Amino acid sequence: MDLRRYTEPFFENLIKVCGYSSGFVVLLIVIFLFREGISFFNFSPVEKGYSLWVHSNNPVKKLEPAQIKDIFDQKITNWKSIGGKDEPIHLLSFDELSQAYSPTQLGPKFEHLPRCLDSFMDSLPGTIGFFPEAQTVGQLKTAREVEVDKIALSKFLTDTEWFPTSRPAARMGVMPLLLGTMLVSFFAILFALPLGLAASIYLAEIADERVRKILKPIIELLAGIPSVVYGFFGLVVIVPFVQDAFNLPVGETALSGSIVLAIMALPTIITVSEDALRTTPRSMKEASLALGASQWQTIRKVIVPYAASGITAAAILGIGRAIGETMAALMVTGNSAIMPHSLLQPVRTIPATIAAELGEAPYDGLHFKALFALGCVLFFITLIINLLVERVSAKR
Amino acid sequence: MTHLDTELKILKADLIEMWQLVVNQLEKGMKALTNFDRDLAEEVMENEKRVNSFELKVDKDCENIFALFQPVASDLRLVLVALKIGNNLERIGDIAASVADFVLEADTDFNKAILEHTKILEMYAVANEMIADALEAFDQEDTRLARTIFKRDKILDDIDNKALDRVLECIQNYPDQARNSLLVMSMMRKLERVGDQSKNLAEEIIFYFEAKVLKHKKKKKKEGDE
Amino acid sequence: MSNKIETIDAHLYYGDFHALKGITLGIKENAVTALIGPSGCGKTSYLRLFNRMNDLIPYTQISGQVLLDGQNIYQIKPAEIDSLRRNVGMVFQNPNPFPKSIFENVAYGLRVNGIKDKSLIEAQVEKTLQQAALWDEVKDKLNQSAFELSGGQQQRLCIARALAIEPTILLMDEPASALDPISTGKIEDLIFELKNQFTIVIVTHNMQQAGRVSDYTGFFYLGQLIEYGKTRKIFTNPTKQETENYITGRFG
Amino acid sequence: MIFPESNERRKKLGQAIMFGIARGISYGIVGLLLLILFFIAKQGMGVVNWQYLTSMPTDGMTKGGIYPAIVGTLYLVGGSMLFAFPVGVMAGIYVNEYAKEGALKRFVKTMTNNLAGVPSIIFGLFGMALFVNQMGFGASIIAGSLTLGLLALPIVIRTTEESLKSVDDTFRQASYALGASKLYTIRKVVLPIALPNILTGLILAVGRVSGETAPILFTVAAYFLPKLPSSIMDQCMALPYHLYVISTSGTQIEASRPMAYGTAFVLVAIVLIVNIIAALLRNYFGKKVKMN
Repeated sequence: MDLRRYTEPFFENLIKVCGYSSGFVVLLIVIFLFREGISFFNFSPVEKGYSLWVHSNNPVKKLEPAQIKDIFDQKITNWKSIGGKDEPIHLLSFDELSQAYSPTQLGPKFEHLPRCLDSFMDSLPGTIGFFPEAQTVGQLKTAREVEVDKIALSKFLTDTEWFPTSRPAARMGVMPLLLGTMLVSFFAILFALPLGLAASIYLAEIADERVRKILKPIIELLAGIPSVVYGFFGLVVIVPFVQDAFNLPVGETALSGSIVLAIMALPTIITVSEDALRTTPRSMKEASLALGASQWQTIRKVIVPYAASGITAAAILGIGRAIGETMAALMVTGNSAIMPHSLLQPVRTIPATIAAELGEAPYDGLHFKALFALGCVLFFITLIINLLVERVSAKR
Repeated sequence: MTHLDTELKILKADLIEMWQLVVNQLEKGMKALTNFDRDLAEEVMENEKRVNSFELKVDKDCENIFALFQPVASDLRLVLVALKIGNNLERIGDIAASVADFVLEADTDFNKAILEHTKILEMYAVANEMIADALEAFDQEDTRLARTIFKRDKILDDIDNKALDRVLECIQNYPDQARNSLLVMSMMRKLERVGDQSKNLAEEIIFYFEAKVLKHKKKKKKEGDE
Repeated sequence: MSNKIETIDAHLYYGDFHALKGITLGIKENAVTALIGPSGCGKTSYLRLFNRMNDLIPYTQISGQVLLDGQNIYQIKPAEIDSLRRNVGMVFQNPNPFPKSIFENVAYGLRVNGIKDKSLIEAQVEKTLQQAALWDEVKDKLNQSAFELSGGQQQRLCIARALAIEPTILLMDEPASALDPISTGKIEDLIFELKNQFTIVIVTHNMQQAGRVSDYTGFFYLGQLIEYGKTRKIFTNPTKQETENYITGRFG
Repeated sequence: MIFPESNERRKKLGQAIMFGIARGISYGIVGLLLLILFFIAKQGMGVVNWQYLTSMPTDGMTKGGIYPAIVGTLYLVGGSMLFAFPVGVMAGIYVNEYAKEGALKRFVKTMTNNLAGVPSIIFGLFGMALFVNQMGFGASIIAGSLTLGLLALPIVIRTTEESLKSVDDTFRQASYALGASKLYTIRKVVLPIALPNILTGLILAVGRVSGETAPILFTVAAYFLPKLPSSIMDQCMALPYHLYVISTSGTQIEASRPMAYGTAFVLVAIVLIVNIIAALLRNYFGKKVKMN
């Protein structure tokens, strides 16, 4: 009895601490996600340990990641187009350097590399070179290091290219992934909402109790199947089907993703909107019938409008699920991080990108951080959606 | 206008109609006495049935309003007052009828001198006026007028107190009118009661409009309480 | 006055539950008939016979006759049920306007029954809102949501909604039980006004209300009609002891 | 008022058509589900036998069994529940029994809802940042279990809360009236009544956790590991991840298809069994726990 004086407050405090656990976890998620995600914006997009060099007379002092990529892809071939002199750009590779200078000139451990670089730059002022920092730093006379812009948040959010591993400078724009996610999710809901609504109307208002008791658990079961199984099913059934139906080179497309995600969103939409439809007061239905309306007119004109906020919540919730869905999207959308133009083309969603690339990204590197930044974007989207759902369903 | 208002309006109208009938009865009785108009006296007797049925109607109205509408506050007081006023009016109606009955019992005309000497006509007039004023006070919501009724009852009492002596004097002076004199005496005893009934009416009217209970209070207080 | 509705030995079962045990009663035309009785006595079930609302509850069985203008409404074709319901307006316990504008609430019955003429609908909406003594309060905000009205206004809107399709009968299932006394008074006055044009049947467990608004009263108890008669009679001198006990509150 | 006669027919016809469509769609959706189940069952049934369930994968995962994946999933489910169940139940008790109505309770509930809505890949990222790197567990069973536990937490909290809410208040008042303390009342009166429903929620959480892939991608899952884990600091295989790798990134995707069907079938079977157990529990105790 006496012992309880000490144990009770202890357990009550423990319960209290656990009560805040969900809030605590959300906080932790935010902290860790954003700590990693934000540090991304302090990183240079140039590969770690490397620098870009140009002739010290070259007026171009700063380059953007996009420009660097274009230069090395030889889309930009003249300094003039990026604010320099009218001079062709010469890309100096390590191979070229080792052909122009003998191994003795370079030194056995490349200790004379700076001198060679300087003399090469003198002979060809339009040169741009990409070399490890360790062997060049502080010893160059003619060549000068180019400053490279860090990837700004606005750039990150609006850039339309996602080449996280391209050298010498990575391009990391969320746009293609974001649009891919939106495209797949939007069409998933476009497919799922009418079907789900029809099914929820059937279950809530039309089906008799016996039929409902059979159908409802089956539909709820649909929600329990792991997403990887849906992904697998999509891979072996829907992907070939889409490929054949539209005569495509590959079946892994946004459309396949939308179809699989639609199937996955159905149980959520059906369950939530059925609950919403069921909240319609019986007397309101009867009032409509008493005015001579048919059952269908009552459903269309009274019950559905009454449940509108619940149905909206169902749709938003469905979109949220689709946006956050990882495995199924990863397995059937084709994973091509380009700006989507059509439904019949491979796309890549944000969660799929994280899942596919995190394993390959070097720990704590630029790419690694970029994926956390992507995670932040995804977290924000789902947070907004969750708050929206709460807002919508609290109304009325 | 609510349903209850309609019902109350009907009740009030019934009551006023009954009241006017009773005033009318008294006036006709007085006329019958003065003119020794037996037909008129008969008419008063006949009309007494109407007064009685009016009382039943008012009672029924009140019962329905109580049962169906559960009146409160001034509505409640009106129904309560209507019940009692109906009752009082019925008694006044009875008095009017019995006065008429006494007129019919006389075999000869009433000698004018007797009527003068006993002051029965004065008494009759005051009583009539009290009932009529009470009606006006009720209809016009005039509680000041209602309060004047208490004073006037004293006039009736004074006349009534001297009635016995005066009737005796009449019998001595006009032995042939001895029977009529005694009838006049009986009438005066009845008319004195009209004063009491009028006081009750005044009390009910004041209760209705002011929600003040004046029953069983000292006379001074009733009159001064304005 | 003639009978607008008549039931002859009407029985109603919900599954095994015998809810109405042979009710024979005539409802007078253009008068207010109140049905009173304790909860579960069958008064609401009886009311719902008249527009076949009980059909909506599963496992319901009905026997006996329910005559509306002399026609047995349980022998009409299923297709005629909608038009039966058009002829019988209904107002419910809780104000239940549709999630639409004030105007659309009243216009609803017209629209679902195929009236498309805009000016006709507008005229009818105004007329019925006038009838329901609501027009002056809402004429400037017809397009606002009906939910923005007060409870009492909502209930009058529901009455207007029922009146819009011009029924001859108005069924009211405890129309004021969810309202404050002022709103209740307004609804009762409205019933008083409307009884010249409609045959009104009102279910209420508020006996005083039955007394105030009705011309005839039927007392139900345990699925049976114990007593029926003029309201004045029932409330001043009921014939049956059960009625006396109920209306005096000495019940059970 | 005159109502057009034609309207009646149109009403009836419209209703018949729309009801038909709604019924068709509903049966279609259910049919689709049954099709998925049937398809996976048909393809997987031939592969799954005792041998398949109890042997190591061989020949580049085109032959052999899925024994280590099953064991790994069992470890992960067990580990995650070991964390999520006590914490979640206590959090549920806090929300329903202790927290006072107001901003704080609303905040806790909002956070629980938000946590439930966080995509599973975010849990994966978070688990990697916190457990794998920050806390130095590396990719291990403990890191994976904790990550999955966090994912299951809101499910357990919500079920517990709902179950406690359905316990009639009179039980509590009766206990207080006898002088019992709050905690004693919860422990001896409220929890025993709510327990079946809480257990149902637990079982459904188990079903959910056993199928999750994204959170374990970087926290524990091993691509191929033909031995059983020897400690909680080891990596392990897991069924959903196994299905993912052999159906997408193996070297011989076509050859390992039968293995994939078998794995998918096992996963579906787990979900079915879990749902059936939950349904039986619900029926047995007669109260429904609301899940989503």
